Amino acid sequence: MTLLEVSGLRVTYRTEDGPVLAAKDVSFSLGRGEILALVGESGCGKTATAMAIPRLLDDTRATIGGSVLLDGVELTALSERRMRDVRGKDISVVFQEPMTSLNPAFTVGRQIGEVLRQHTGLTRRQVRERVVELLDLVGVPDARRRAGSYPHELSGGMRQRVMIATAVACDPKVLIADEPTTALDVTIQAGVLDVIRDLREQLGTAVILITHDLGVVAEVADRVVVMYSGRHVEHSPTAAVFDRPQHPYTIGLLDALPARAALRGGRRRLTEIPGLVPSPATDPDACQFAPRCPRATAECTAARPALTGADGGDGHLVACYHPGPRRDA
Amino acid sequence: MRRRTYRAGAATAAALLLASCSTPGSGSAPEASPNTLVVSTPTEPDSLDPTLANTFAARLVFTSFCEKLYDVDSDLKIVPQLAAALPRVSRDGRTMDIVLRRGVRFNDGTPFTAAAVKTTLDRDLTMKASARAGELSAISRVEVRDPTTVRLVLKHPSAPLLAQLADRSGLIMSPTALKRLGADFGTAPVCVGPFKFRDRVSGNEMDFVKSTDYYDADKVRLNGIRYEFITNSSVATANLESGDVDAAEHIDANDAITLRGESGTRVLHSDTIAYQSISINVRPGAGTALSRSAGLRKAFEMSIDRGALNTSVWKSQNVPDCGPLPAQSPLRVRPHCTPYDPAAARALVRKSGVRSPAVQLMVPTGAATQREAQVIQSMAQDVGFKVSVRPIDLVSGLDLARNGKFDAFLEGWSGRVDPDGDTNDIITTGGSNNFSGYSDRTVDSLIARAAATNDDRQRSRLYARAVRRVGEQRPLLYLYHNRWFTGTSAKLHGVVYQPDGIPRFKTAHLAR
Amino acid sequence: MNNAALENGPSAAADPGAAAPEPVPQWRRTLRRLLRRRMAVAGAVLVLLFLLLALVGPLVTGSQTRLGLTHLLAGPSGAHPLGTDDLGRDVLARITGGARVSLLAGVVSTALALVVGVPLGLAAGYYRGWADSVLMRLTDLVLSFPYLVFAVGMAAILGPSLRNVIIALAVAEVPSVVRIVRGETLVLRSQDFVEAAVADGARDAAVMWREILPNMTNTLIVKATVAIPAGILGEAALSFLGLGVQPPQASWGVMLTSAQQFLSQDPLLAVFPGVAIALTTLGFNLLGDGLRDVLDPRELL
Amino acid sequence: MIRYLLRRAGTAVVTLFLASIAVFLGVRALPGDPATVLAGESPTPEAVAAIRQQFGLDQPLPVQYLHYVTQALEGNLGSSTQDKAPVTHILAERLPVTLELTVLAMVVGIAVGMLAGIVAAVRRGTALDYAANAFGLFGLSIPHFWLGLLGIVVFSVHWHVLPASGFVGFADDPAGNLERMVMPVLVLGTGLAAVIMRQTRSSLLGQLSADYVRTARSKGMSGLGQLGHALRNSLTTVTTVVGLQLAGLISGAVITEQIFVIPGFGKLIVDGVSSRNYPVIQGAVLVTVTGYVLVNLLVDVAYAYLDPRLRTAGAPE
Repeated sequence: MTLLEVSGLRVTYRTEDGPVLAAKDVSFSLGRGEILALVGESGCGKTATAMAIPRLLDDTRATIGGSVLLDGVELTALSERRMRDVRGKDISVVFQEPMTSLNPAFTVGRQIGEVLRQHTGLTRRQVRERVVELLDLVGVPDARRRAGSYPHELSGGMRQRVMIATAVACDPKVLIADEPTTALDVTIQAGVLDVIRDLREQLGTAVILITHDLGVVAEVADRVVVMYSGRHVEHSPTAAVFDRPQHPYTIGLLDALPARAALRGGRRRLTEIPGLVPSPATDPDACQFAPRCPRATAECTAARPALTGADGGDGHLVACYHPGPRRDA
Repeated sequence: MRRRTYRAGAATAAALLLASCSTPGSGSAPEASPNTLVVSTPTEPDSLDPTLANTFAARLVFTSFCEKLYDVDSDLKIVPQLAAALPRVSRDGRTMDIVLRRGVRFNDGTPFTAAAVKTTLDRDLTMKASARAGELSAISRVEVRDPTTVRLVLKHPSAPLLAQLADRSGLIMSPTALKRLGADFGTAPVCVGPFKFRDRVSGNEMDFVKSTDYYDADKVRLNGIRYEFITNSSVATANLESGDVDAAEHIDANDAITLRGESGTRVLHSDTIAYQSISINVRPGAGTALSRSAGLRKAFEMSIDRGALNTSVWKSQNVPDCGPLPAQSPLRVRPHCTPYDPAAARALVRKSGVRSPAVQLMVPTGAATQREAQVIQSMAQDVGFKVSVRPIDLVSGLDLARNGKFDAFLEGWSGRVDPDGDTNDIITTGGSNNFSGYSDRTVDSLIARAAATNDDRQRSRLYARAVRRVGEQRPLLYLYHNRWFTGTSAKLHGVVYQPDGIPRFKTAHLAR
Repeated sequence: MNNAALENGPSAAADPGAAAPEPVPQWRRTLRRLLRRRMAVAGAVLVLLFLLLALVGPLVTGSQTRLGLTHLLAGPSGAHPLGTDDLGRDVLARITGGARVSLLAGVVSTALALVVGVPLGLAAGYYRGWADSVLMRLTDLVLSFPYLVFAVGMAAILGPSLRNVIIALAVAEVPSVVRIVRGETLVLRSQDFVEAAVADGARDAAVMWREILPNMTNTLIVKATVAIPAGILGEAALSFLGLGVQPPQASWGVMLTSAQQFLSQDPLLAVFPGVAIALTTLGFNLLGDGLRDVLDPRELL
Repeated sequence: MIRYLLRRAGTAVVTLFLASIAVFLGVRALPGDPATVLAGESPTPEAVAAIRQQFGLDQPLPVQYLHYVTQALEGNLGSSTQDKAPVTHILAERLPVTLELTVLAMVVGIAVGMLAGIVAAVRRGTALDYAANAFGLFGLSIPHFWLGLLGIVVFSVHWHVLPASGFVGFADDPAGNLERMVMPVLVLGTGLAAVIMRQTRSSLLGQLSADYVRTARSKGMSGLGQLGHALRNSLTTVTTVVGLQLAGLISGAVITEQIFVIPGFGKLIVDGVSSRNYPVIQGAVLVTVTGYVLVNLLVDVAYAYLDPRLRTAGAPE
């Protein structure tokens, strides 16, 4: 049975200039120990979708629709009180900015211990020991001393490891990582990704990885969901999305990568996807990529394409009337 | 009027006027023992050492614990207190024999003798920074004729000396206490008096308790007196109404009127010897419009309606006058007053050739005086003067006045029993309180001759001529004599309120 | 593995919907956001009223100094809409006269404090080192002196007057101006554009004046909207203690002092000046809050 | 940490030293001096000179200053020119009065201010927030001496609930003391509470939207837990504001003492200036400055404790 079943997830924000639809009917599932990547440009709703699962959005302005089943439990129906028992225990989160995501006034050890005190009955001494273990687990050198230091005394990479240690402290079922490496130097990124992969191996923690970096996807993710303007446009195993991208938008994304362009030889200007991302306030019954899609036909603007199985099988789905690999020369 | 003591606070005008305020009256300071009179006075006395004391506030407190050789009655006549009778003065006026009361003891039980009087007077004459030396300057030496008679040998006949012995120079100190405390006598003073000093909390209050050694102890019906220092008259009135104090000395006119309307309180008043005046700088180099032209000074005086000033600012409580001597003074001759005549004043101003002559009226800070200054300002401006009011911190004002750095100064004098005290040193050349820098040989000689004779008829004629001359030259404009008020609780009886503005509580008692 | 062009998204072809508006000048945008804040508008109205009262008022109402010895402490009447004070003067005239005094006290003392405080703050923040610590000690010293004691002393030396009150208030305000400007300068000093100006060989004064100062105008504006009401309250307090304005000129503080003596006979006398002070300072505070929100770059939507 | 505090203590001493010079010279700049006051109603030049000599005022200024400082260091602040009582004794009597007023006002100010600030921030946009804001504006705009006046008119004149003035030692009559302290403390505390409320609200709002609070929420912390995180960080800005406000509190106390006739430091200094009582003015102002400097040191210590970045990365100067 799949660990996490998200179906028809809708997230709308109330703003002064009218409602903004951050996520529109997003559905996907996550198996135990599986790493799923949510990919898309900035503002495509990937973070909103992920954060809606543990309901970490701003309650005063965001409303969440659709269903989120975790091990058969419908999270959207839980009261805020009950939800608090899920956050940090069953679902935990690692944020993008390690510099500001830790409280500067408390020691690192105390902030990790906090989640343990919240959800487990461990004594103070046991919590201290567990914290040291966790720091070792995520690769923080000299863990016992580091536990007593303050966030500003650690490097960006170290802080992200502390965040991860905090997230996995209670051995959660799902870890949501919101662009965990974006704020780090390239050299440090690899280290953090290794940690996430090792955790999946050792603890069997399922991970939802939010990123706009296809390189990260290729390296760590098992499956991929490509999002465009709040909608999922393509689901596929990682390998399949790179070898046989079905949705024109996915194809456009991949073509824009300089490395791949070089593979195809010749010195040419990098291809780009023409046009602008549509305004999030609109949700027409049409394929919102149509205006920028080389394959757009009347069909595309008439009705929204449903998510259908692509030819490669094994769960490769695409929401397009003219899916398929690149046809042009 | 030199009520220096009442302007102690530069920032006055603080609290409010309460209609009626019967708050649960727990005593304001630590619970006073029963049958102890709680009296509020506006300012805190400086030192309680008779030789050094200067402030009027000290005189208010001395009456309770330190009696004098002589005192003043309600008609300003000098009556014996520690002396048995008025002094016998030799025909040439150069010796004065004082016979003392018998069987009197100081509050420390030691006997009150002629030797004690000599010790006190010698100390007043010789001690460094003594405030009494000037007042007793006529004495060349003090002799003890016998245990109850003191002879004062004078350098020259001096009529005002007797009045001085009815003031602070008459306070007699216990020699044993003097030997014990020396210069610190003021911290624990011992004299002859209905009450004796018990304790002093600086800035807050002073406690006195009934003295068993006092010769008139049977007339004293209070167990003690506590003086509390409440600068603001309105607050003192409030405390009186709330029962926190039994008497409030020297309250403002409008507070007195409020109290009259109250059932639980009574108001005693006394037309005192103090007067309010405007000193005008007439020094040659003063460079002000008023200093250059006697005509303008006359116009300035004629622009002031003393009656209207009295009604608007003082609720017609004071006694308008244009001379220094109080109404009760036996030596007083009614001075010729310049009438209030704005038309004539305007003519004089035009005649002076100075277009809207400028006058800067310097005023010590204080709500009542500020209002008074503004009324004078508006009256003078009606006749063509351009008056600016300059409020100033009292000590700075006196400093500027003494150095002649002023134009007009609204400042009076707390007054003295003997006319010499109201004239000498004020209108005589070089006097320390002669702010205007007025110097007139005739006036100087008149005052000197008046001080040197004991013939009252001749003294009053001499003072009258001096006052008339000052009235013509106008270095000083007299406005009114002050009526002072003491509010008391309705239960308080037997308080004697003399024209020297000092209420006596010797025979006071609180009805149950 | 780099993440190339994906991050900034395609540009070029114009999206049909959004016609690029021509750039709106900064101050008009600030004004529009300010107007959206109801409280700030209320504040602005109150301040305008106060300015009107101060500038035009005295011309409209009668003389604030003419005495009316016949009708003391009279209640509101036709001739005297707000009644008369303890010397029969028209209270309305004195309120308008007082407004002018308060305006002067508030604005001039703030201006003076800025004129003195800004250069000192710039110097302290820019040069740091011994200059900084000397200035800091001086500001500490002035801050540690209760400004009232300073005012009492000055009133004793020079005689109480509006000029002395303004000086005393300005001196009391300088330390906080110095501290704020210094704080901003320290931050701005380490910014790249300042380093660049220094690298270009610009003289220190030029760097401070043209590079650093313009970047703290918002903070200074907000500081001014706080300092002006503080100045108004300060003047009223000092006049209340008899250290302020010379009679017969009226100041709200002086009016309160004289009203105090007649509280039981005519309580209204104490109400009008108090209300005038409160409304004026409220106006500035509301305006100040609005400006602070609008000018604060980090202001959330 | 210790090095940081020692440096601050050093600056405090310098400030105190500068203050002693400033008040020493300032007082002598006043026209007239104790001698002119004490020489009484008809001062003769000799009497004035004698008094001046008695107080050592005739000596050159540096000599007087050195004498004053050496005496002061030995705890002898000279004696009042008015009633010859030792200044230390007078200050000892008056200090508890002003201390009680300012400390109570501070406690009320901080308690009410922070509570209102927290409620306004947590319940942003609700009626509570508007009420707290209204209170803040009220506190800032109403001149506190007028507030005192109105208080007296209402509570003393009409309802006779509270005494209008005067002061009673707490030891002597606790009920009477507190009864007389209610209004002055409220009058003085309101302004402080308003400023602290606004500061707490704005800094807390900033902190509540910080990332680490979102992290706390993601760890399953309750609203209260998240508030704890945010509050801890906003305390630093609040403490600095409290430090700054305390200087104003002392001046405010002077006015409040004047209204309610409380024989505290304010009245002592104001009366001292009018009677040119050099030793008392110098003593009182120095104690006030010491008080201010001590408070600032406390604020620095609190600052360093609250913000760990200071402890390791040097002073926030």
